[in-house]
Amino acid sequence: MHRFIRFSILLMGLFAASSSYSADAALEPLTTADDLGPAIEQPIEFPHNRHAGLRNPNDPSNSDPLKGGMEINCMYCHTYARRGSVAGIPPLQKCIGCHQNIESVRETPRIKKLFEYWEAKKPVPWKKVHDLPDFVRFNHERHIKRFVFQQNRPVQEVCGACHGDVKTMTVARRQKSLAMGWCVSCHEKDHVVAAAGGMPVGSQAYWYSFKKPALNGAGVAVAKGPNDCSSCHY
Amino acid sequence: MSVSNLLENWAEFRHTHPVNDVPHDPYKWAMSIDLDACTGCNACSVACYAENNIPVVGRDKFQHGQVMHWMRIERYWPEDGRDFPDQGATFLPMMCQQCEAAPCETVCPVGATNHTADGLNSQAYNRCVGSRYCSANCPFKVRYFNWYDYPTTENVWPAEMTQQLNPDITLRSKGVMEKCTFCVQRIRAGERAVKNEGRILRDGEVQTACQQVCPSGAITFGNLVDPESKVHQKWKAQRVELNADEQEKDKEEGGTDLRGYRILEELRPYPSVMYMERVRESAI
Amino acid sequence: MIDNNFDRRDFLKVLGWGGAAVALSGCGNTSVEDGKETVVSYVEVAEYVAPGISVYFNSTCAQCDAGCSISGRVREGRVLKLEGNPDSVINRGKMCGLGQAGVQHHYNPDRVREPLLRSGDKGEAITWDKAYTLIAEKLNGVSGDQIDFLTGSISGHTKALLGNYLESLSSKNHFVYEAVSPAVQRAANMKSYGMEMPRFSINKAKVVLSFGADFLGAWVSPVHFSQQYAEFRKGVDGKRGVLVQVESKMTLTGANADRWLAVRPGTEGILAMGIINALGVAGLSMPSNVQEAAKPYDKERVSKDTGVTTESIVKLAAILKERTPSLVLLGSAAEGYAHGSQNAAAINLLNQVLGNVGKTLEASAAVPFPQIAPTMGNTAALRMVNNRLADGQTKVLFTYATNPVFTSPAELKFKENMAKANFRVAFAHYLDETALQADLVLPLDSALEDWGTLVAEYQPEGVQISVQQPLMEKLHPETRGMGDILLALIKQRQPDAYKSFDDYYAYLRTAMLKNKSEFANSGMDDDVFWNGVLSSGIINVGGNLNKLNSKPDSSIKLPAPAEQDAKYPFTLIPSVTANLRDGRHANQPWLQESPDPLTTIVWDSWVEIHPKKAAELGIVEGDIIAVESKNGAINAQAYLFPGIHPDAVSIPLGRGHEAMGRYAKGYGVNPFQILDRVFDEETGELAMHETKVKLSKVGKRVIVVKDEGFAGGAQHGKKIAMTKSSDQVDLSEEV
Amino acid sequence: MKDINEDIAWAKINKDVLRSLESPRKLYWVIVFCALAAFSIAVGCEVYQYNIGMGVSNLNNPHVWGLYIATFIFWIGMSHSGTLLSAILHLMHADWRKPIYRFAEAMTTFSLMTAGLFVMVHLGRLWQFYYSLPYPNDRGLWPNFQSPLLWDAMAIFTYLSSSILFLFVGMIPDLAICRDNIHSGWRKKLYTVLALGWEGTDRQWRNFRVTYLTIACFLIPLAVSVHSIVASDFAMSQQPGWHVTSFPPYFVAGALYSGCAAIITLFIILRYVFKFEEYMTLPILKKTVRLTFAIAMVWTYLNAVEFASVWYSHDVASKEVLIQKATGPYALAWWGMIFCGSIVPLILAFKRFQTNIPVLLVTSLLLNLGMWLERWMIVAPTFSHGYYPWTWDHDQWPSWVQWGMVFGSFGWFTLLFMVFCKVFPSVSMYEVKEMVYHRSLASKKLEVSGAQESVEGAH
Repeated sequence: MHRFIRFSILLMGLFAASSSYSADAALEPLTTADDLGPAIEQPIEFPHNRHAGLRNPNDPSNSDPLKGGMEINCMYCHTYARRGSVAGIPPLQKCIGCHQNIESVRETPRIKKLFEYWEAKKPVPWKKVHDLPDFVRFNHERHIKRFVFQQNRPVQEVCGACHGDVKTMTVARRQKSLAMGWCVSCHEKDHVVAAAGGMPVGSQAYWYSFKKPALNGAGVAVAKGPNDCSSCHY
Repeated sequence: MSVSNLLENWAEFRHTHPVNDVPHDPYKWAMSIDLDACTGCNACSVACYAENNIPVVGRDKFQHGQVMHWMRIERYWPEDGRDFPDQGATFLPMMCQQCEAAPCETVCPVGATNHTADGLNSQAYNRCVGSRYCSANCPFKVRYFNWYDYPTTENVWPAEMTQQLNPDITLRSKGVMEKCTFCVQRIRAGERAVKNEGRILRDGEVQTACQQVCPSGAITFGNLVDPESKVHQKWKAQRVELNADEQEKDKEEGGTDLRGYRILEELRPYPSVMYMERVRESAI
Repeated sequence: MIDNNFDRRDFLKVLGWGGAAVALSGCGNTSVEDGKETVVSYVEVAEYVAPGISVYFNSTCAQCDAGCSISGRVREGRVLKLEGNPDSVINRGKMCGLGQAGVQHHYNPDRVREPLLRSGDKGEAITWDKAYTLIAEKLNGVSGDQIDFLTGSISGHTKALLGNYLESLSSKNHFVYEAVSPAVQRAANMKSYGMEMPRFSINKAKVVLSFGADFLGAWVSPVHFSQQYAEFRKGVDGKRGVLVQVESKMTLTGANADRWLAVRPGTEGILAMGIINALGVAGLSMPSNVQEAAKPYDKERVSKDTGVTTESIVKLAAILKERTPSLVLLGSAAEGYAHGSQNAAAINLLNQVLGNVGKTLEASAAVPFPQIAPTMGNTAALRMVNNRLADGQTKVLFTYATNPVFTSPAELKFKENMAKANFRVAFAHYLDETALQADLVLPLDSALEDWGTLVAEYQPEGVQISVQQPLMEKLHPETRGMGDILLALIKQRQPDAYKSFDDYYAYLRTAMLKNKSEFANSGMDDDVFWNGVLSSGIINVGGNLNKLNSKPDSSIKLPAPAEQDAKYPFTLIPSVTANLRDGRHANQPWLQESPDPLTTIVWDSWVEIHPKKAAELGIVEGDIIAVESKNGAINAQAYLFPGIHPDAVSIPLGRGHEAMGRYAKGYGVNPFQILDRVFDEETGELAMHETKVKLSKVGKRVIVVKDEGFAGGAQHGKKIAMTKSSDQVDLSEEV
Repeated sequence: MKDINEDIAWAKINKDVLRSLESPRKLYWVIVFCALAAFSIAVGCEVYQYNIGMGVSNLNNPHVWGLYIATFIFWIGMSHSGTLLSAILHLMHADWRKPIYRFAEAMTTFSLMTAGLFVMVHLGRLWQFYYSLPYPNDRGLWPNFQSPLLWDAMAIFTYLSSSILFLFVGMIPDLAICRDNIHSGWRKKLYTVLALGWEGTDRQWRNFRVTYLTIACFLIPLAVSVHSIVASDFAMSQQPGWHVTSFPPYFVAGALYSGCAAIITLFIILRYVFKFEEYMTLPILKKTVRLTFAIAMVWTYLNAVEFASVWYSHDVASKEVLIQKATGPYALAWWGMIFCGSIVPLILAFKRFQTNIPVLLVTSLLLNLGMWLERWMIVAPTFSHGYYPWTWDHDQWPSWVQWGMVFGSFGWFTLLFMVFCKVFPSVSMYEVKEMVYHRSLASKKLEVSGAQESVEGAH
């Protein structure tokens, strides 16, 4: 009799503990192991590495595609990221703007294709690589403003937090799970509010949805991201 | 989220109407509707359809009471038993009252509807399982359920009309509950914009679709905790308290010349919408 | 190599069809999905156009003639929503439901998409060139006075161009027809005030006495008046305005009145005289001739004739005398009788007696450019065209922005007469009843894809020319703007005169620039000026005021109220609802589904009967009633409505289409069909309220599809919609 | 007349009961077929509703709940009888329950399974039902622990699992008998596995009794709590006509009531179908009937209490709902409930009817109808007459889809039950033996003490 009861209590305790633990374990840290999305075929196989990749010191002229990139800022092309909810694909105009002056690669198949589109005045039908469900309202502007401008972090690091190290890829490919738990894991962390060299901000009180910044152990003002359902779902 | 985490955040997760030591800050969205100005023209209702991707259900479904109008205009006749309603009718725009202690929130099994810190009664469509308990427990019956998969229903949004849909809002599919959100998409956009400037929204920077369109300006929407805001001043002038369940108006002494009241206040849902009585001329 | 000054239309290109598709999958999918959709991307783009960011363009609402200026929300090249343009003096950033439904007119799935030529009883698609040449063929050999243009109210440069075209055809037969229009009033106003449409300052009045003018619903310029009404309620100096509505069927305005007086149909004029009489009794000084004219209308007699109690007449007179200035409005309800003009005259006389002329009723400004000034329609025009068609004087008939087959009484036999013309061209958005009768249907652009200008008849201050510009690229490549079509047609006649304009846009721009000096300082650079016009969407011109005359004319001959016809005991009141008006917008689902404010009925027609009368006849809600006049019967569901005179029944206009599209066809009935052929004696306008009908149950009962529940308009003691008497409130304390 | 004839040979008992497991008669197949047909209707309806949307059920705003919830409560109610007979009476040592508790217990399990289906069917997004369970997930979300619906889900799961356990444990000795008496085929394998190597040793008997007792004790509060929680779905809401303090006891009483009625029905059917006259005897039936009558009166009383408390309260809205129930569109159903629930049971008060099979059959069916109506009358009228007059009573008559599923659920229940009766002994053999033995002892004036051992030695 008693044994029976003790046993059942033990079982319940075990369940509570294990589920609680596993739930905790389900929370991934900010920088996660990559969770690769499918490789996606694009109309033009755009080489991110060539554009955003680091320069090759031994090759100042930067002639050889295989050796290095141009270190172009992400937001030079994805210019809407700091202005709107979507980062946006640059208008064809922009690609041509540079490439009409780069004779060296003018005859390569990709660039030929590019110019075909341009002459036909048809937008390139790029495929979405990071496509969130329609009930999720992710806003690029806020994240860029928050981490690039206000906290003065390098652009590629900030973008990379969600998009992975794009400068090493050719065609971009999803690197992170982008599942809700993954977003939350970051929103629940304390982030430094403002860093040296960062854009000065007004009254801190109103910066983070209804959670006033607090001082962390080191005496630096830190704050969490918004956590209302209706911040992202409406 | 572990049990420990759950316990930590429970209060926040279950944020209900503020007790005096924890007031809303910096926002508490509220409304004031002047029935004396409202002409019942239905412009607000149409604006709501346009802004919030509300499906037009058609004759048969309307007949079955499956209409989706988040904002409905109710028409009440004077009950004085005369032959003619010779004092006209009274029109009442009725939408989700964004109650501070919302009866719908406590009963939702999955917490799909819960209270945001800025005093909205939010509805996470993708969390909803469609138990419809919230609607069952709503005193105002202002929650609307997607009885069909309207986006794919014939003649609701023919191909051409899909282009009109507002991309800022989720299109609700079969089996989820929906309701007036105080145009949360506009509020959030506004908040984002001013966050970049490190300030809070000023009065009038965010308008709900219904307020924006109302030809007679009967609807006032704004931030109740901002003393500058119209809505704050109106509530103040009518001496309506957000956290009270009986207002000056209902008390014997004073308050007799006030017009502000909240509907079904005696049930203590603490609605965020104040109505102002329609006035009728006594001299004629 | 890239030219950055590309055509403005370029960035109105529709993008992100994916966007729509995305939206449709709603919250169905629950996981991240990659590589399924295409990203919105541009070829070239203006710096201020970015995906995910809305741009607002000002244009003009074409849903009615009030000329509200709108501001359309455009995103990824798609117009999403219409909002009011705050700078417009007409609507000051506000809108009505009808106006907002304009997007559904634009995106309507039932629009005509290419020119259709009748073959048998079907239309076959043809090219525009073919259409134009066809018109040219049909026109040559036809003399000018055999060519008729039947249009709705028209203004702006379209009107100018149309005028030129008619000239080139040496035809003078431009008939402007509106089924629902205050035409009698215009004539009466001309007589009493010296102008057709003076300015009514409701906000300045302390008392507004309206004889069936539904200025909050469908009368003249409702959005503007609604705003004035709001101010009027707040009061001039804390003293809340009083609204008294006199009519036989309660309109939306009547429902908002402090006192609603149910007057026996047709006796509005008598009541007006009665009030003048009462005012005289109360000691208001007035010209002797007026006193004379009003003498026979002592309150007992008036009360007997009109059914309004002597007490209310006295009270009304008292408050009118005490609270000045007041304003007396005259609406369609008073006009729609054989003696409509007389009613109107009497009511205007009351205004003059009260000395409102010049105070709350002020002179309106004249449009400086007659060629673009509005020509407002009336029903007399229809009558004329109909006669011409009947005697075969018309060989070629053009119809534009009007649907006479639907809106004319069956007794006029317009449909049959129309068939007598050799060639019938319809400029149409939908295949409506009239378009179906045409030989050639030319598909028009929607108001949101077309250029144009609109000048409203009612101008609250100065003259506002509202500019209409495309908010997005054409939805259907084969539609054309009315302007472009007219231009093409004119070029057929006078190729050289117009060869400088390659499209209507060019014409419009040039025309505007020609009068630049009128609008702005002439020194201004053309492009600067033009861009200014486009961005503001409106041009305000001073315009000099018309001469307001306030000489009371007391020669009024009001007939005694008509005896009840034993065979047709009821007066049929075809009511005009704010949403559907004369039915041209019936195919816009938002309007069909937004409940009628007073009955909350949707998607259908109904017969309003006073509960007392219904009880006598044993009619209950939902009974299908046959409403029969001398000219036929229509069946509709009964709705017991307290706000109607027991001698009258009312059916709303606008529904009962047999064509037009999926949202209009087969919903409700069309009261136009059974109207009696009675005309106003002076103006020859169709007397809309003179139809006498009888009711009979057909023995069927349906569930009335309406928003209102079982409890109807009752609150069962719950404090929901509360009211207060004005002596218990102090508006001055309010903010 | 005796509850049971105490000189039945134990071998005969085995024989008779085992006979019920042998190849079925035609009637059995007929019943199974009908049940199957009915259930497939329900499946059809659900498939249709799942694809088209909840709208086809004719539910609307504000009538968001309908027959699904009503029938759900009905089936939950049914389940209580089993627990009453097997657990409560077990603790009370009312040994006349012994021949009939087995199928009552089965009834409990199966009606719970049926009720569970209705919860699912009712959901707008059935495919997301798991959101309402507290399971670790990467979103880091929990269900809302404030919601009575959540308590419901948990209570029902617990109740279901434990009553299955109870049913199974109670069957072990009988399964052993089956195992020993059947020599081949899948049944042999099945029983061998399920009998858990039962030998009937003293130790096994001792543990068996402890376990059985424990589960019984555990089950009783559970049974009460389950229906109290179902009641709080309504009582915890704010709506007029639902927000009633006396709902939990009222629901529990109703549950026992409908359960007993169902037992009488099944008692009569089994008795006829399996020829259990000797075990399911009339005196036992009589006792059940009396019990039912008693509970019926309790229910009637609680009903009266509810009306009274509404009537004399100042809650106008609830009063209106009550009036509208009696006079409004639901009047027929409501008076039907009063009639079937409170008037009809009076028949059971008469001795001559207490053993009259046909009368009892009809009566018990009427009682169940009444109880089903009661549940509907709890759910529906509040919607058509809530706090907000504007929304009163749009058209809300359930569509054929709803009716189809309600109808089908009976098929599903019958199906499960019939299968059970053929696979497992629906009368508890070892307990009947006990009963017979005790009775004989009692009549032979022997002291019970010695008897105990010999009983345990029985196998």
